[in-house]
Amino acid sequence: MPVPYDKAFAQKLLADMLRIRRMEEKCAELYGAQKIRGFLHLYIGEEACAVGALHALTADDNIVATYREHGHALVRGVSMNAIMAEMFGKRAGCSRGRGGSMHLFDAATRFYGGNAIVGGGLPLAVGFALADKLQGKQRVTACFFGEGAMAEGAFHESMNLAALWQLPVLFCCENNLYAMGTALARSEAQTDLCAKAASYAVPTLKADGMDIVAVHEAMKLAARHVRDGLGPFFLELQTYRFRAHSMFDPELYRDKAEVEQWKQRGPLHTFSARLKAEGKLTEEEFLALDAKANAEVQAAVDFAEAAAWEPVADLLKDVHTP
Amino acid sequence: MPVPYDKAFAQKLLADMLRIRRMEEKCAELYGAQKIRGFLHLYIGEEACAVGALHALTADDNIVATYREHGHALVRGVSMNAIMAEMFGKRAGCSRGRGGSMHLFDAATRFYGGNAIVGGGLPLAVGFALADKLQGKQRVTACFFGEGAMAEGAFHESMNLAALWQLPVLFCCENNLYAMGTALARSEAQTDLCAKAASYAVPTLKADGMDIVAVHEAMKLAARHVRDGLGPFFLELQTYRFRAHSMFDPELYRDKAEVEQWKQRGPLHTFSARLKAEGKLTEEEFLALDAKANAEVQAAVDFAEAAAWEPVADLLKDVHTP
Amino acid sequence: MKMTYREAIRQAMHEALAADPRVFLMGEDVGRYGGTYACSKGFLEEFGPERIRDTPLSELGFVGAGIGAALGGMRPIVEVMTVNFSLLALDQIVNTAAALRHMSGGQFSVPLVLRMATGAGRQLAAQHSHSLENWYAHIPGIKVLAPATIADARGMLGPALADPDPVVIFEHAQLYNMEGALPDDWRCDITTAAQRRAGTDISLITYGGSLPKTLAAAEQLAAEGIAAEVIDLRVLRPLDTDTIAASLRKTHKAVVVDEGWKSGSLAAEVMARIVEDCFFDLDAPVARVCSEEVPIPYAKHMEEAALPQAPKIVAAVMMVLGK
Amino acid sequence: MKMTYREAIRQAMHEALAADPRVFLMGEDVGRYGGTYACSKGFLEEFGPERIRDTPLSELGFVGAGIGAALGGMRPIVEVMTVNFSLLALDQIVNTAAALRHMSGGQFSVPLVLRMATGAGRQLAAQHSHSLENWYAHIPGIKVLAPATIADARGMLGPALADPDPVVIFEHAQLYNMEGALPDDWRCDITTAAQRRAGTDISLITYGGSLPKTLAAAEQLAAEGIAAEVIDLRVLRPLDTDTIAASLRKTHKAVVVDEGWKSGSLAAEVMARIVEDCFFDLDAPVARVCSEEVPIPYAKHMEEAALPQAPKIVAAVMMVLGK
Ligand SMILES: Cc1ncc(C[n+]2csc(CCOP(=O)(O)OP(=O)(O)O)c2C)c(N)n1
Ligand SMILES: Cc1ncc(C[n+]2csc(CCOP(=O)(O)OP(=O)(O)O)c2C)c(N)n1
Ligand SMILES: [Mg+2]
Ligand SMILES: [Mg+2]
Repeated sequence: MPVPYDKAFAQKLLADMLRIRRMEEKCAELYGAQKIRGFLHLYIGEEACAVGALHALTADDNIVATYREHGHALVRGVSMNAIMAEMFGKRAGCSRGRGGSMHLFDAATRFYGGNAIVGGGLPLAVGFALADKLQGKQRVTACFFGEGAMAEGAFHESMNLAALWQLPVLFCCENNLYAMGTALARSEAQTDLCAKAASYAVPTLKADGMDIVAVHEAMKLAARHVRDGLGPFFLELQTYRFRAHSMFDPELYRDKAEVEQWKQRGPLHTFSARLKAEGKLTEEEFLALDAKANAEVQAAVDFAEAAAWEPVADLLKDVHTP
Repeated sequence: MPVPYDKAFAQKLLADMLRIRRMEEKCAELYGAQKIRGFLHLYIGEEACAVGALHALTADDNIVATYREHGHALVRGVSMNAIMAEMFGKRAGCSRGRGGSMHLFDAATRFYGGNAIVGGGLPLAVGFALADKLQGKQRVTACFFGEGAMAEGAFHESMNLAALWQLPVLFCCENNLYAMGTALARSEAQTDLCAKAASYAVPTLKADGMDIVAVHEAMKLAARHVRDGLGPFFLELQTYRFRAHSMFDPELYRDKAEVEQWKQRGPLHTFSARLKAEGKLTEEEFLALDAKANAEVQAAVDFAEAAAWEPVADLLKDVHTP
Repeated sequence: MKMTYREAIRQAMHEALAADPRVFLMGEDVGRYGGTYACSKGFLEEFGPERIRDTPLSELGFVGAGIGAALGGMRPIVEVMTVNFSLLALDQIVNTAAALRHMSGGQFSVPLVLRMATGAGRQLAAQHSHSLENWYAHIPGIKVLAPATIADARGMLGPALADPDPVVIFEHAQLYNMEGALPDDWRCDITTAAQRRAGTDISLITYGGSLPKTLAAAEQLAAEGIAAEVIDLRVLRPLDTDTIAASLRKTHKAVVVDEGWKSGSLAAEVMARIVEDCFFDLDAPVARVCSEEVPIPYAKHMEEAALPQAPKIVAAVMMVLGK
Repeated sequence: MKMTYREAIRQAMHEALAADPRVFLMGEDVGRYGGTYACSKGFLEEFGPERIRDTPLSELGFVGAGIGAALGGMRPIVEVMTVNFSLLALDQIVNTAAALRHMSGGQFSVPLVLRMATGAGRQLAAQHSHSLENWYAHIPGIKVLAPATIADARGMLGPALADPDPVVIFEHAQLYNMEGALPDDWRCDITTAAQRRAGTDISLITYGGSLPKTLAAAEQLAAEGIAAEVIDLRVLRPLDTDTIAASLRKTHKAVVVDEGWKSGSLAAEVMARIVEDCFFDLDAPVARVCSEEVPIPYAKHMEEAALPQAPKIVAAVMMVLGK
């Protein structure tokens, strides 16, 4: 199937995936250099999910994500400068350095985190949707979470509430087959996640999370359903993380060969190959996009480096609303 | 369908239902007289469930129940004296007066409560079954809970663990259509509870909880499955409570007519009518069973009345194992 | 006007629901059942099922949904039937409601009001008799209230809803039937402790369900010529240390009464504050009357023995006074 | 023999698993991943997946399953990755594990060991940096341990498993890499506090991850001629008040150091015990150094400012000593 987008949009999707990839590669490097600390969960390999999905939403929609959310924040429109500064712990960070990698937040783009308790974002998303329903707003709340979260009670309670009250929540499961070192089959009795979700009387759809076109089309469909007031929707994106769970993970639980196999399906090179084959991208254009991404990354690092630390005297600020 | 049991067993089932009924009627009276305090959740109307189900188990099986567990305790073999004394708060009570109506426990009959947090017994049941599996024991752990509990995260996590690890748990849902004042359709997006349970890849069965034969046969089948090492099983018993949720409930949420309709299907009179029609019970026999039940109740009340209070000096006893 | 504590709570909610369309009430059996403690009886008929929202048994889920709804522009009152069941929702309260503003660098406030019944005394046994106020009072980012009078039951909800941050209100289950006069000036702050009885010989510091017991003890002490001052903390987080200190500077002695289990109790925190702020004002060690360290037993005499009671308070005062 | 705290934990678990077939380890990523903190690396291969049991993300479920398994004749070690996630399991811990023996009238004991990492200091921000030891220390029916040395990391698990009742072990996340000598006599009780440094001028009372900071402060104080005694509580419930009191009777002054947030901290409880038991021995108000009342921030300098540190301890000592 040819890519059903014009050149400009197709290249936009590719560019966003590149921006995430280059940003995170740099983050990994900066982690080694101890510029970034704490937990750092890279999204490398999964870029098609956030990019394909978020481009199917409008600026007025709500986004709730996890600790593996750099990509989502960036595509949503949080500036790379603010993200990088956050990871550096600087005051110019999108959470003023209070949150770090796991807690990116941005009111302007309705980006509600950055939630580091697995499953913790789901009840929140239900609440956003409830508020919208009560206020008669036609907004979608998209909630991203990993397949590991589906074993948590929070998933169950949230799905049921959303379905029972027919709330406009788009549950978007990024199934990368592992929760830290725990493979899906060792965490779920029912490994068909859509079958599991369907038991809440919610419509479901699976899509190939390595294929940005599949993701984007599925997400458009899901978002339309939710926006039309037809109740919640469950979308499973089948994907894979190429890197370790976090920077502490020795990756004892999976074969290098398995990782290599998935890398063959890497969203960046498969999509750019497709675009090239269809005449929607030249090698020069690709290199230009990549250079632009790298330049953005370098600028963000420079920005973060130069940014000021918050004074210690402000420690107790924002525990409460002034 | 004729009752597939010989006269002795059929009458035993009837007798046990009568014992529960008479005991609980007396409890309601004693609550009015302030002999019993705290919460008192009557099982009246649901007797076929506990009696039919527990007679399908062996003495070596484990039972985990809820706060609506007087009937289960009694049929399991806890003496009515000990139950009544418990409700009086006396030292001779099956939980030494520490537990009351909601916390009947009995080590001798492997009766593990008496759990007053909705859904709280389910993880416990999973643990018993895990211990049995690890120790190579062919035991069934039967866990009773209401349909309201199925909305709790604890239900979800427990079903998944039991199914994932193929543990010998018999999940027995007593679906009496209400959780306090909340009707099933206002608590579950999916009101077909078996469909819900099936999403954990667990076999399921529904039975008419007002028909003791249906309950007993279904439970035998379920118990056999679990005992044979085929993993967990989910059994739904469709029933109804004739009384208020607890002694504080003004019952604003349901029609008197609905209650009256269900009473037509009351397990005591329908089963005794059937037995009479089949020549397995005479009116005299019924009256004798009833008289026996009433005598047992009276003896239990006398026992509880006469029993001693635990001395206050023992207050701190059994916080820890000596 | 005479009314019950329950009725005061009900009126406060009614006023809020009538005044502000952003306010809604959500929780188990708040609607058709009329509220476990009948605090919302008749609301469903008046405000409809969207605003008086019965929830399934899903404490974690609906408390989290309350947080999300608060972020989304509403002013939810979430009723967690009792503190006992709130254990299931603590993650959302601690890790989201309380932390969100800070961890987002001040971008989001969570104007959520959580109400729950607390405490023992009704023979509900170990799983239904918790007093975990001090757990909540430990969490930065939330405020914790304990109305112990008709006026506070009536008055605290308004400022709690007006507060841009999460507020937890503990209603002691034994107080719902308490009857008393609602003063004309029931409007109140949610920042200060209150002197409920003036005295010069010793300060009795308490809150919530223990206030009536403490006042009873003060009455008995008065009969023996001992003038006890009674301080009702009212606000458990942040603690109004000034009011405590002012009392101590007058009496130089104190007994703290708290239904929480002794170890790790809020009483300990009050004692620590006294040591920090008024050590040199003290004429005697501060004592505390708390629950015994035992899961609350069902039997009436045992439950009574486990909880703070007026005679125990009187005895503690006598001990502190060396009598 | 020199080893890390992590290795000491590992050896203790290894010994238990090898010695008793009833012992098994269960938790998120204890098996194939090797343990989040690598405390069970290699165990899966050695003991197999039945006894080294990876669980799904279901804290409430698998903690409850651990309780059931304990009742069913096993001796489970349940690892809840960190105290932060244990919030999801508190209901099972409080309402079942801790209460069951009492509410069944003494029929059932729950021989469960719960291990979890605790504490901040690694820039993990608000949701991953809790120190809720005092919440646990508030619950009758459980015992709470905080190994702060290599010896205790090695020695506490044995008696915890031998205990017929639930025992919660807090391992401070910043200690896992700590290296030190394992003494020959690493076997220990789980009932007493320990003097980690003798001194006569002031008692510094602490536990867990704050012990190294407190010892560092004592070292600095020594350089200024102040002899601080350092008491490691070790057992947070029940508190060994005797050891605290013995120290106070010698030094007459104390500073309590506790990574918990100040209000409602374990430090407050220690202060209350001192007031109750040693008031007349005190020469000065007891002070405490706790975490600031703020969700722990990510940025390193802010996190450091939020937590107890040796200079703050030294400053508190100086204040108490009036210097
Ligand atoms: C409640 C809770 N338990 C445990 C953890 C530790 N933890 C962080 S990420 C993770 C795995 C989550 O897997 P999944 O949901 O599949 O998301 P992924 O990391 O694969 O994107 C675990 C166990 C946590 N953060 N929260
Ligand atoms: C976690 C929790 N939340 C709320 C309650 C209060 N409560 C007690 S029973 C009950 C209804 C339970 O309904 P169901 O599970 O259907 O059992 P039934 O009472 O109908 O037998 C509720 C809400 C509780 N005990 N535990
Ligand atoms: Mg995953
Ligand atoms: Mg029910």
